[in-house]
Amino acid sequence: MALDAGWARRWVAESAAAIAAARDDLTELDRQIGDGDHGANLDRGFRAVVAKLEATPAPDGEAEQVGAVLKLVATTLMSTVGGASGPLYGTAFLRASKAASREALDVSSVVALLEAALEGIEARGHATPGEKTMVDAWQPAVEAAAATGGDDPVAVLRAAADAADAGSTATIPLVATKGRASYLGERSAGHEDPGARSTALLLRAAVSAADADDGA
Amino acid sequence: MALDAGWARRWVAESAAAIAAARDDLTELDRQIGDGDHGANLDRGFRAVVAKLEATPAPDGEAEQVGAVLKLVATTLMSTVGGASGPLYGTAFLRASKAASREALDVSSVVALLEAALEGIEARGHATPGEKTMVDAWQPAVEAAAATGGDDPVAVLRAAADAADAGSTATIPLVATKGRASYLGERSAGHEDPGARSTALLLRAAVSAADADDGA
Amino acid sequence: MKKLLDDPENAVADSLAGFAAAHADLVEVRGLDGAQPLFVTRAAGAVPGKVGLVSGGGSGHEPLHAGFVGDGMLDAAVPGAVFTSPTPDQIAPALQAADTGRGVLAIVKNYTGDVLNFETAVELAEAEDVEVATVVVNDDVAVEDSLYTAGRRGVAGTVAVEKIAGAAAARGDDLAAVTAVAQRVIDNVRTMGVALAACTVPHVGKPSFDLGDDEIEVGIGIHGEPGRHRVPAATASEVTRLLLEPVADDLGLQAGERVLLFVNGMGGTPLSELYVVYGRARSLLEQRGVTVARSLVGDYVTSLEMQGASVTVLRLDDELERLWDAPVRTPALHW
Amino acid sequence: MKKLLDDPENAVADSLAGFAAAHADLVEVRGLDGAQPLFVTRAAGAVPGKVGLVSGGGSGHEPLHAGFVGDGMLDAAVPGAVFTSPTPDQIAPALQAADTGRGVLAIVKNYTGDVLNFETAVELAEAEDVEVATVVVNDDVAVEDSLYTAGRRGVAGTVAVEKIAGAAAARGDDLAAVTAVAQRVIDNVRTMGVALAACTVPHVGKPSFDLGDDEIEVGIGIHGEPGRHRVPAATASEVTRLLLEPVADDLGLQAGERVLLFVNGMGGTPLSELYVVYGRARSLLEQRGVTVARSLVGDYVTSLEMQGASVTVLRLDDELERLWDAPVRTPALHW
Ligand SMILES: Nc1ncnc2c1ncn2[C@@H]1O[C@H](COP(=O)(O)OP(=O)(O)O)[C@@H](O)[C@H]1O
Ligand SMILES: Nc1ncnc2c1ncn2[C@@H]1O[C@H](COP(=O)(O)OP(=O)(O)O)[C@@H](O)[C@H]1O
Ligand SMILES: [Mg+2]
Ligand SMILES: [Mg+2]
Ligand SMILES: [Mg+2]
Ligand SMILES: [Mg+2]
Repeated sequence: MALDAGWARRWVAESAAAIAAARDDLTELDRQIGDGDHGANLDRGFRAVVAKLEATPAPDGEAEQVGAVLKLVATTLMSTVGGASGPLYGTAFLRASKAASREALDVSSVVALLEAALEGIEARGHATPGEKTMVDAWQPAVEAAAATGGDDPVAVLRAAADAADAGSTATIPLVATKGRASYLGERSAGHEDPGARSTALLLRAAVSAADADDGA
Repeated sequence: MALDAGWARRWVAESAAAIAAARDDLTELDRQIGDGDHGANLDRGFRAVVAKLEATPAPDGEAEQVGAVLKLVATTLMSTVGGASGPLYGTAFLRASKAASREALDVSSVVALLEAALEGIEARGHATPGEKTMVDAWQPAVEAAAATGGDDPVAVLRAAADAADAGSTATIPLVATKGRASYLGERSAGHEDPGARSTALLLRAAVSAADADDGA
Repeated sequence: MKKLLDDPENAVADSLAGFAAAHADLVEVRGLDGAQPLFVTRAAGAVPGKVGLVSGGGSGHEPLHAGFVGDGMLDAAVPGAVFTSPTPDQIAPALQAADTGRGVLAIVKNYTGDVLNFETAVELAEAEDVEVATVVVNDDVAVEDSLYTAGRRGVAGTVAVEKIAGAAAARGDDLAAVTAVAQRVIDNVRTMGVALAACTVPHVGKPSFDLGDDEIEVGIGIHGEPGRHRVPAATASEVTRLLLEPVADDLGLQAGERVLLFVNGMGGTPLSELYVVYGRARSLLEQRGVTVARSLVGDYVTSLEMQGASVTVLRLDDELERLWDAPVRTPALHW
Repeated sequence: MKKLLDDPENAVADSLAGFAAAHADLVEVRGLDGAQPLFVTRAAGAVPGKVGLVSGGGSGHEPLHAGFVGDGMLDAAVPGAVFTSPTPDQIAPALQAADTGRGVLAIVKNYTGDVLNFETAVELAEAEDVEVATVVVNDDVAVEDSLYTAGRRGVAGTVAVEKIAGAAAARGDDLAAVTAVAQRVIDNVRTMGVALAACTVPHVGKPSFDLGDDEIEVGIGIHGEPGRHRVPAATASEVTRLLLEPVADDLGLQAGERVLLFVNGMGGTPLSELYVVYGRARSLLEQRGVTVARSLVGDYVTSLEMQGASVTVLRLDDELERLWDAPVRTPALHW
């Protein structure tokens, strides 16, 4: 299966479905250490992205670039999510779109896409690993992706998703020093970071989007 | 035992104690069909009356009149209770004090005292029997008192207290057409009127005050 | 019960002490020491040559009435215990303090307790040669008005009576004229309220009524009394209709008329929700061809921390509109 | 959850529609149809020759910010979803609308979301040749300020920043001067808040945190976030001390200084209780030899229907006092 624009569109659809399904769980995580809106924020954003993509069909005749899809994701998230996660995911997808201005992604461009996303978040949020933010899911994902090797880009995605998942779980004991959860100080420990969890869901959706293609 | 000024002062003390003990019950009755303050209103008032009486000892040398004590009760209730019951009880005691301007009450002056109190309430509150107010305790009390006969004024008081008690209980099925409970319309039925209940308590306290003297 | 109070029995005095300190430029609170009767006057005292305006009633409805003492509105306010009318020995000196020789209008909400205590106080003041006229506000359409009941309650419409009568007094009207304009407001104002959750009187310590998780109480008063009926929780549109229709019907509003629309919060409802109700009520009025010419939205006549709101409509004419617009400078109303 | 709302997802727009209708003389709400970005401006538009003032943030804090649009205060306000900062595509056009050539000051509360979205919007507006300066309000002493955290939150002190910067802009100050005075307010204002009961975000449907019947949450923010610590319910005097002392200490208040004391309700607390807290806070300040020269008491920066309050102290000087006193004419602040 190719990680092409069709995959990117399926990624969006799978993401929207995953976020909608996890909306209440994400909200509950954010209720514990934030303000309880992360699920609603992302759900609003990804529903808007789906609508936007439906209204923007692939160009007739010429092949659509992966980056073109991701750029639409970026601008739509930026203008509909709000909160901290809106500009952060927006920047992540914007940088990723630049790294993905091609018709299909190979192993190295998957790694580059993930790296660009992480760099975008770190730059925008002035965050570093260990601060109990979405960076703690993106950073191990990038590391795992880079370490995968081989020539199967989906395997790279899968390694990234697995690592993001583990990274998100690993935020539980951390004390937050960035974002709203930092206001709680020590009381933030013992809860999973909602942004890290949503990151894990989005990367898992990227894998499902590729697998769905596989099965078809 | 004589129903003299000493009795009147004990009546006040017994009333204050009875109201304090029933404060929460009266409040609960008023919460059901009014605004939940009847217990607090009367408790505030009778505590003030007790303080006022302590600060106003019986006149040296000459005998104190029953009416003088009742007048102090009237003015103090009027200036401390507020709400509907303040002016109503205030007027009741004011009229009663006029009917009791003597050193000790005989049967006919007990009846006159109760009649004056009832008339005061009816005049002030424009209320008639059957409207689910304190009138429904005072009115049977007056009737029973007038019907008692004999020459024991305490027996008259006791008959009045018994009738007030029964009269208060008999307010339960009534639909209120006066006072705050009238706002509830049909929903006021099924609850005892708090002012009728406090009337029964006050008349019962008058009997205890006489009995206490008896025992002493 | 959790409240930001010290001794619940002292709640009214403690609150008024803070109020007096915060608004010392506008008001003065007399009798806080307990040695004298408790009431609130303007900081600068009564205005010579002006008809005095006094209102009062139980506490727990803040900013009513003390928050409306000042230029263009009340000269004095008399606060009772929470939800309990004040006593004649508080009211009478307030009436006297408001008098500068042109008489005083007493604005009384229609509750047995308020009416009786004011009645007595007026007698006392008249004995001191103060001329007093009284109007009784009874705007609550939730209660049936009949010769054989205590009649309708006075609720949020009181603000309009106090504002407009205050403006009439400020422009120099005599007692008869101020009384007439106050009565004209009373005749043309109606209100209906709803509670989503009850309130808790400090010295009682438990909610004034019990309401299920998906019930609301329609036709409530402002003393935590239960309402006329209990209905399932509903949308703002549905609830607003339940409030607005009886108000408009009772007023007999006709297409082409102009009104003041006042959505009042009961204390525990966010301003944002009051604006939703306002928007819905306005649409319903517009559907009837009625023009909303003036508006007021906020917590003005509350019931402690009760969650809920009331909708008030006042039929306007040119004069009432001018008097409503006249300058006012009080702690709670200012323009 | 019982609220006076229709569709919870439309709560913000529904409320703003009512707000726009009720205050059409003062404000205009753009984008209610959803076709354009949503923001609030003055009815009469930006004032030529005046520095523009724009603020914004999540909804649910009403009357903040939209209630402060008008003469002497903001030129535009940008409301996000409930407790969620607005997006750059709303903020950027609001900045443009507020600009008449002398530049715009953006007043941002210190939350990651607000800061990031405003940052992006400022870039967009600058690309359209609007000169924008930004100040970040961070008055909440409940949060430790450190280089390694998101820093202190912006809470009730925002009202003072908007009022005083608004007055500076109104008297003709240039962008640098308005920015400097806003920053001076920020440097001299501190707040701390307490919750007695949490609030419920409409589209979430359950309380933002769970609090026992005899616990209170000290050091809360205005987004229903849990606070720094939970303590047993206490009297107003004790609670006020917990709020006032850290505020005064952090400001380093000295005897002889003059301050503005602002007691802010979180939405579900009766005004009467706010006055009790005000009285206690004022006494504590006076014990320190500090003079309370100006006061504000009421619900200005709320957290939906949260029960609770915050205490804000602003160190005054002659100029800040004059700017605070300058006329203001907005839906929520008027003198
Ligand atoms: N400075 C930051 N850098 C990286 N991620 C951050 C930062 N601040 C917050 N986040 C992420 O954003 C998530 C919260 O997003 P969301 O709830 O949508 O926004 P808000 O906190 O404004 O309500 C957090 O769980 C965290 O993962
Ligand atoms: N018009 C009236 N005539 C006689 N009694 C009345 C009248 N109105 C009220 N009451 C009595 O007053 C009682 C309520 O007193 P209280 O609760 O102290 O005052 P409020 O109703 O002002 O809160 C009622 O239970 C009733 O017995
Ligand atoms: Mg959040
Ligand atoms: Mg009562
Ligand atoms: Mg009462
Ligand atoms: Mg948020």
